[in-house]
Amino acid sequence: MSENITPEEIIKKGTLVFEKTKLMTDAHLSYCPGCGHGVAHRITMEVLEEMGVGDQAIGIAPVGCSVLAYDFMNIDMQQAAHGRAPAVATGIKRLYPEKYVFTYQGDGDLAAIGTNETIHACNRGENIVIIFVNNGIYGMTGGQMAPTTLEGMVSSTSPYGRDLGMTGHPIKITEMLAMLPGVCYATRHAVHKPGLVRKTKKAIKKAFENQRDKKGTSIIEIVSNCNSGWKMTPVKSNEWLEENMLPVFPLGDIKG
Amino acid sequence: MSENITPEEIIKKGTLVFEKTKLMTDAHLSYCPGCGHGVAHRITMEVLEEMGVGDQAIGIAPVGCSVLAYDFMNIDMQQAAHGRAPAVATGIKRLYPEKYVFTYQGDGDLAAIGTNETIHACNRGENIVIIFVNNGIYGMTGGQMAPTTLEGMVSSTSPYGRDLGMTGHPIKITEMLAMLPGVCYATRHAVHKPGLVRKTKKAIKKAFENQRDKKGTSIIEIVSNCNSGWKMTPVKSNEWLEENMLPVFPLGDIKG
Amino acid sequence: MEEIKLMKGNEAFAEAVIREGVDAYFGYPITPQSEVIEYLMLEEPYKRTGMVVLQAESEIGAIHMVYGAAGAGKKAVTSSSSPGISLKQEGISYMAGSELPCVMLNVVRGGPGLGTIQPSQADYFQTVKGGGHGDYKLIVLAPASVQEMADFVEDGFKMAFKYRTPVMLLSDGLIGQMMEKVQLKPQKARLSNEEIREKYGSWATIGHKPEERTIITSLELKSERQEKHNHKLQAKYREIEKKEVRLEKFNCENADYLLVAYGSSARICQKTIQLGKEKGINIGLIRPITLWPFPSDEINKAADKVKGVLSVELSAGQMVDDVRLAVNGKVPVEHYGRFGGMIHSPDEVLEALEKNFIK
Amino acid sequence: MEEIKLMKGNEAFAEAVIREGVDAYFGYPITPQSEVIEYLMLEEPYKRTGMVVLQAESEIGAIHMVYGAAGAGKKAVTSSSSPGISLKQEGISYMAGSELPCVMLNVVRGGPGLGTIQPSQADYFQTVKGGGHGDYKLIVLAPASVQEMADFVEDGFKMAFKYRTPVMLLSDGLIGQMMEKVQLKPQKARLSNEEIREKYGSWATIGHKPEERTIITSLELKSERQEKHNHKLQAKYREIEKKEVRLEKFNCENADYLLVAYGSSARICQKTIQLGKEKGINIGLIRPITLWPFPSDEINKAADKVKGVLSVELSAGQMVDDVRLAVNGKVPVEHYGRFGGMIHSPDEVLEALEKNFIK
Amino acid sequence: MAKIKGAIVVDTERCKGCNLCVVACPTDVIALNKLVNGKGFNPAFPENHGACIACMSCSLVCPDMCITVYRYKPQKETV
Amino acid sequence: MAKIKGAIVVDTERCKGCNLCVVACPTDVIALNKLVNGKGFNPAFPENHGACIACMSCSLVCPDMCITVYRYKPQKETV
Amino acid sequence: MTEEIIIAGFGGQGVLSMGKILAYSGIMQDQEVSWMPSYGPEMRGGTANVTVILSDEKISSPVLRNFDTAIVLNQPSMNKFEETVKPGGILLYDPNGILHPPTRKDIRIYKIEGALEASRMKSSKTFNMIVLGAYLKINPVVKMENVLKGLKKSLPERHHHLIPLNEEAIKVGLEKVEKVS
Amino acid sequence: MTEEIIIAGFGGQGVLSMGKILAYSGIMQDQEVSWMPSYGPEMRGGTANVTVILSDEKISSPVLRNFDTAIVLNQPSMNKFEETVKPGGILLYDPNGILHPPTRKDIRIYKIEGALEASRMKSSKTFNMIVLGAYLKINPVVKMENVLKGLKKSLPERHHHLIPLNEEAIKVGLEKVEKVS
Ligand SMILES: Cc1ncc(C[n+]2csc(CCOP(=O)(O)OP(=O)(O)O)c2C)c(N)n1
Ligand SMILES: Cc1ncc(C[n+]2csc(CCOP(=O)(O)OP(=O)(O)O)c2C)c(N)n1
Ligand code: SF4
Ligand code: SF4
Ligand code: SF4
Ligand code: SF4
Ligand code: SF4
Ligand code: SF4
Ligand SMILES: [Mg+2]
Ligand SMILES: [Mg+2]
Repeated sequence: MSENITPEEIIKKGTLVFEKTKLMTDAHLSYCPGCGHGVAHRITMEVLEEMGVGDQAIGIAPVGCSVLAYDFMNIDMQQAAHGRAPAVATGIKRLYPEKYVFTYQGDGDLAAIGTNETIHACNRGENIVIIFVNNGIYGMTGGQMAPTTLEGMVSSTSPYGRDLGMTGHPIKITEMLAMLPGVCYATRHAVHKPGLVRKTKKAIKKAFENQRDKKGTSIIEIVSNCNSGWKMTPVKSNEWLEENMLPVFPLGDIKG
Repeated sequence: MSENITPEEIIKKGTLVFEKTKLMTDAHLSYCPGCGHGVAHRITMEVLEEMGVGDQAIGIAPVGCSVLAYDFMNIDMQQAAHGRAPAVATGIKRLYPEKYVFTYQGDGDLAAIGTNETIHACNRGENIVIIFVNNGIYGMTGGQMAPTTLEGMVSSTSPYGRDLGMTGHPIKITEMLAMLPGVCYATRHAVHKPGLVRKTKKAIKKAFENQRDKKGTSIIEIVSNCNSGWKMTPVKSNEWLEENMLPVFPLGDIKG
Repeated sequence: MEEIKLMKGNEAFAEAVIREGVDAYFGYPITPQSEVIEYLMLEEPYKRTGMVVLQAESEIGAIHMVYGAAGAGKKAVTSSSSPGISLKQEGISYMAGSELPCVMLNVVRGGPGLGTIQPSQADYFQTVKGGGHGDYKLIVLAPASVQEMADFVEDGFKMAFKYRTPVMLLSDGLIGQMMEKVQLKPQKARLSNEEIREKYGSWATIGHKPEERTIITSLELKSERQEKHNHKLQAKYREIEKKEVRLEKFNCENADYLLVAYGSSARICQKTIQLGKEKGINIGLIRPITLWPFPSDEINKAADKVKGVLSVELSAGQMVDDVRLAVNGKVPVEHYGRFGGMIHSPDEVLEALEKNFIK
Repeated sequence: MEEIKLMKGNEAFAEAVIREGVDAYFGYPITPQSEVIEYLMLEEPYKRTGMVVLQAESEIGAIHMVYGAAGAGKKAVTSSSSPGISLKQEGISYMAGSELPCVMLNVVRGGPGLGTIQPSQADYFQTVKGGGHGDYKLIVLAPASVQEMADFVEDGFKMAFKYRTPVMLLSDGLIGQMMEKVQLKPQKARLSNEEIREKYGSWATIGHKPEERTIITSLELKSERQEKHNHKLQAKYREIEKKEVRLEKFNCENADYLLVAYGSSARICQKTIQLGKEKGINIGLIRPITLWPFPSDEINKAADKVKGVLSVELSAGQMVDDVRLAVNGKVPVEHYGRFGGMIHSPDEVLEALEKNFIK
Repeated sequence: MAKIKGAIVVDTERCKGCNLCVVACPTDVIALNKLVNGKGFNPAFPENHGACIACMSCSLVCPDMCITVYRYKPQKETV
Repeated sequence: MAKIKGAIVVDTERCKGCNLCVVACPTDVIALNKLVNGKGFNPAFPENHGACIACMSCSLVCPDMCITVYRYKPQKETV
Repeated sequence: MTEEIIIAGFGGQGVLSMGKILAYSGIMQDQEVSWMPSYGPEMRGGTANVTVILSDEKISSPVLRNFDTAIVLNQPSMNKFEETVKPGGILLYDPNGILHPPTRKDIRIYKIEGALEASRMKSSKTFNMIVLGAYLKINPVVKMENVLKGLKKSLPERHHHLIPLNEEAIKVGLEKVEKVS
Repeated sequence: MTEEIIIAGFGGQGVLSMGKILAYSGIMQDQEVSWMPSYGPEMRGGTANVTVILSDEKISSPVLRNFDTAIVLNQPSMNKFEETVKPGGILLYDPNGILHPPTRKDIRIYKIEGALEASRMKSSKTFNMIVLGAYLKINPVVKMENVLKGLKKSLPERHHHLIPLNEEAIKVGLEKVEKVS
């Protein structure tokens, strides 16, 4: 069948088909092993690289595990106060309508403390991209309950499982945002399997193209894991995600 | 035909069919002539009186023209910071689950600065009633644009008419809230005609009954006028409301 | 008295909150104080005492839930750390203006901005001078041990209800995160709604007939009346200044130099006194326990007998203003302190003292 | 120079903002300063200069929009009144921590809480000492006339960009609402994006290649580095204290008594000087124009020649702390002022002076 | 059939002359007074009182709770 | 048909041994090393390198961007 | 010369703009001026008033307790401001709606039938200019030419066609003002 | 007597709970104790350490720069804490993963093959107790009976069945600790 070429030879002679994008720095990510933030970072930067607009992009890091996104995304970035990234993005984008402005936010940041800023940026149809990493928990502060925490799910502030009667249902904020005319694109994805990573990247690309074409707000929700917060191995947490998160937060386009 | 009785005699001999409820104080309302807040106040108090729970009710006044609601509603009341009434109500209701707790809020209060508190109280399904008076403007501060201001509508901060491209569409917050499982009842009404007043009162009654029956959050949106802010006579403003507000904010039950 | 336990400051605070018979805790997670709500959730106080524990959507949500509960005569608590406390400033000003009692905890971290999560005392100005708008004061208690993180809950509520005013415990990441021995008070019963009606029914919104109804508000559009209300607040503050000053003195009798330090810095300074002794330098320490009301009189008196006063804080110099105001020019007053999350060591303090006043 | 106009303080501020070539205004309505955004909207500066004017969803939204714009090297402005400013405290601390330039306006009303919409100076502590968390300072300019409401926009931006630090104009309902003559500067051009890249590209997030990229942040998890950052801030603050103090003196040469007052209170006190003359009492007035950096040295010097110093504020006594710190015990320092929205009259001030130091 | 008759009492000092009751009244009972009240408003009054049918429309829409309504149902009636 | 072959290079110092690439690889190329790296993790390595088909699954799911993938498509092939 | 004036009435009577025209007139003759309104939640039943100061010197406090002149246009304002007129000062009022006329003996009291004259002129908008005319008759603090210049300045361009009407209204006021005591 | 100890290693090695047991043991023999952890964003690659002080007197500062004893369980901690041991003090370390063993001459250095012994005991959870045992052999700051009491106190009731295993681990540590220099 095929010629008997060694891996070493392939590395020398073959085509390079995948390597770290230059729009990610060389710094080692500060995330826990297997944390989905890494993939979400990478594909966002890959999209900007492929569009050739890395030097025209301004990213907003949230407060959450990805607060240090600016250490890893090799572009201009601002660190926003907890929940306020969409307001910060508004401030930038209104003054630089030609730049590519995006926020990168967790579920605590976007759907708890930052709900107001999120909704009103979307309602104004700010021409920005929101990358929303929903891991159903406050990762950075040690695994407290988020508004997106599932029913019965254990967290450090729901140690006996989230009780809907006491704290309400996991909020489907992306569905709510999709109702707003200012939002041109709302979609939910995941990054724990190769195929899903490819799809998510496509969605991110579409979002930035929307921005280029001045269509309004695009929101990409990425359902992700938090191994530390969920207290599972990375592999286990991805299985758990598939079985438990996805039924509540089904993947696919919600709008646009 | 009927006997020839004078009005004076009717007043003496007839049945009293309408008078100011005792749950409104005797103080003259501080609202502008014809302002819908007065009717909304009155029917809320009438419901509490009819249910016989005035002395078990705790109301939350917002920041807005109805900030002084506590001067007029003859029950225990707290004045909440701008937008925070649902949080204040949460604090009370969680500790007095048997009391009747409600917020009374304007559109600036509920749908601009207070969006976060509103959404999360509703998402938790706080067992409270929210009376939401949407007059499409910031009345108290002199008629600035609200998130609910209509397209092209003139306000002191949209002097050439609201420009959707610049400030987004009028937000339909009640529809958004209706998506939340914690909300058991979401409905939109008006009070500028006698029949509508009757219907709105019924809705308010249903809302308080929901609270009694521990069903979750009920929200009654009342589309109302702001003669001062709109710079129209009361009669004209009610006509304008009918023609312009209602197509965007159609009356009727949204949920429950 | 109960048995001795080993607890974190944050946990001791949380346990003391339950035992105080507090009705509700509302909070939002933030390092280095998330253990407060985590401990409460784990302990299920709603089973132990019926206490409500709710994770709010934000710090702003939390403070206004406290406002609601306090306005209804309940004992309510919130806690946070620096950025979260900044967000609560409007609410705190409202609580002070509406004269509502509550106990709040700030486990301070280094700022400004997102800063660092390490210990700091750089929120002194915000807490003691006025982070929110308008003329108001918070009673500020500064615990210096895990034991005090527990004890000041009761002390705080006593004052909060006596004066109908919010009380802040100003702690920091060091006191919040460290474990020490702590002896907890026995469980107090929560007040029943009838007891609340009895005690606070005259002002709290607990449901009344129209004739007796109560209103919680800080609004007064008529300036004459607003001024009157402000005078009432000021009179209350003068009374608190007269009655509630608390401090601790160490080695003050024959000291040549005086350190003034609170909370974790005061602990470090105690070791400096020892180091000083070893070097033949006689150092006293005044530790304000109440940062407001500030122990100005005692510091003023102490200043008569020393050659210099050093305000030692984990900040770029904030309390030093109050120390200077107290000393009023009698002797030089200087500031020393590491900040931005760094903690000075006892010998660094000694060195600073020597540099400022001796060498 | 342009022709003389009659304008409200708030309007003069807004017009000066346009003429300064400001890039963006973000704000949320609140009395007594809603005229700022109303004037801007009416003037359509997006047509005049391309300036962005956006009504935010809240004060918190507004300050973080300013953060974003400032972080991208733009001149951004926000304004509010007391409760709204309290809500901005976290954002302000972030701006200081991230070293971002901007000009903010607080048209103070009476507090605490919802208070009253009438003029007040009770946000001095919040503004000057630190409303937000952490060790930071705002440059604070206190306009005392409609003219200064306009002029300080330019002055503020000069300092804001020179030191990369937020600047606050501390005004009040009186200055904001009154009309006076004002002479406006001619229109400045807004900086082009190229000019911004040239001037601020080294720190502003305006889109860069990876090698040159810029980051705006106030986070530094390593305490050593956070402390270093704090030292950098403190060094900047020392420099500002050295270079930027501004004040105005009235009748100070041979005065027996000294008033210290800022903003609207300083205007009232000018009339008190006249009233004093009529009674044979020789009164001087120092009006701090910068509240931080505070004119401590000048006040200290002036204190050598007088028998007493009265700090006259529309508050229960806040700036008086800084006056006392400046005087450092040389002569008695007292406070006088109406508050809660009330305004003292010149004769009330005179009376207070007599009561404190003469009778 | 017994035709219901009605009468209203307007608290003229509360009234702000907004005219809403005037517009709401199906039988044109109400008008605004030419004279102003203590607040400077032209208050409503039952100009055409006899036409009142106690439908309460006026009182329902009155934001200031100025109107009290009485109803009279004749006891006996020839059909 | 020319069967595509592949090879990967793992940056073992970046690797956190999360095992996601191991699970993602359709041809079981990757395993975790028994020895820890400088960060204390057991890094991934191509244990069964010859099986690699350059599908990039591993590199796509690797959160730490440790894996570089090369592809080789034989030029000539007997059908 | 310093003239300290309070103008007070209902919202909608043109109190603030009358003050503004006065202030602008002062500017036209190179005086220092200040204009300080009462402000509050819109409408909701209060009175509106404005303090105007015209002076040859720099104005210190724009807020005053006592006035050289009070122009009073409704009863609540009468109740509040009659007593604030300095002895020897001026009180000018429109008797329409005034139930309790002023009683002080130590001040000069004038009246102007502003509402009446305005309705005669068939334009309620002229009301405040009639009152202004009355005031200028009693106390010509600003020259008529400067008033006209002030008018022009304070009116937006698109309203300049109304200037003649306003001028006429001022003249009516000049003529119709009456001394009461 | 005052003993100031730093225990440092990777998160997950049981550093904090080892400190806690030590502190509880001190309490059992009526000492003053303090336990001060490093704290930071969870995981994300840092080391964990805790300062434990046992003293017969009241403890002033819980934060120290120098220690009587350093118990070091990984290389980064070795880099950081070797130099913080007071002259004459103790450095105890687990050589597993240590590339650069300590070099100081003025302190007493011991090692314990904690990881190795734990894997021999077939329970990685015993690791920290083995190290604790080693430390107590070198410096018996707390009596064994108090350690057992401390263990009991610091473990939640539902884990009390693990006490015998822990006891055994401590004994292993007592036996296996070796003096290096
Ligand atoms: C005002 C404020 N409140 C709270 C915090 C503490 N805090 C930091 S991150 C975080 C939650 C992060 O959760 P999420 O947004 O879901 O991000 P993740 O870490 O899960 O990616 C919180 C509450 C803060 N830094 N600032
Ligand atoms: C924190 C804060 N921001 C702003 C304000 C000013 N303010 C008072 S009422 C109001 C808007 C009220 O509008 P709405 O809620 O629609 O009530 P309405 O007056 O129309 O009934 C605003 C912005 C305030 N008091 N507090
Ligand atoms: S704590 Fe959770 S979200 Fe944060 S880096 Fe670790 S796994 Fe990822
Ligand atoms: S301003 Fe508008 S909302 Fe407020 S009282 Fe007047 S009419 Fe009603
Ligand atoms: S009750 Fe009906 S008929 Fe009678 S006045 Fe009122 S609206 Fe008219
Ligand atoms: S509706 Fe009420 S306030 Fe309006 S005119 Fe009629 S009676 Fe008067
Ligand atoms: S490229 Fe595909 S086949 Fe090759 S190692 Fe990676 S996942 Fe396995
Ligand atoms: S996915 Fe990446 S980090 Fe995880 S084991 Fe594989 S190479 Fe290592
Ligand atoms: Mg999360
Ligand atoms: Mg409104």
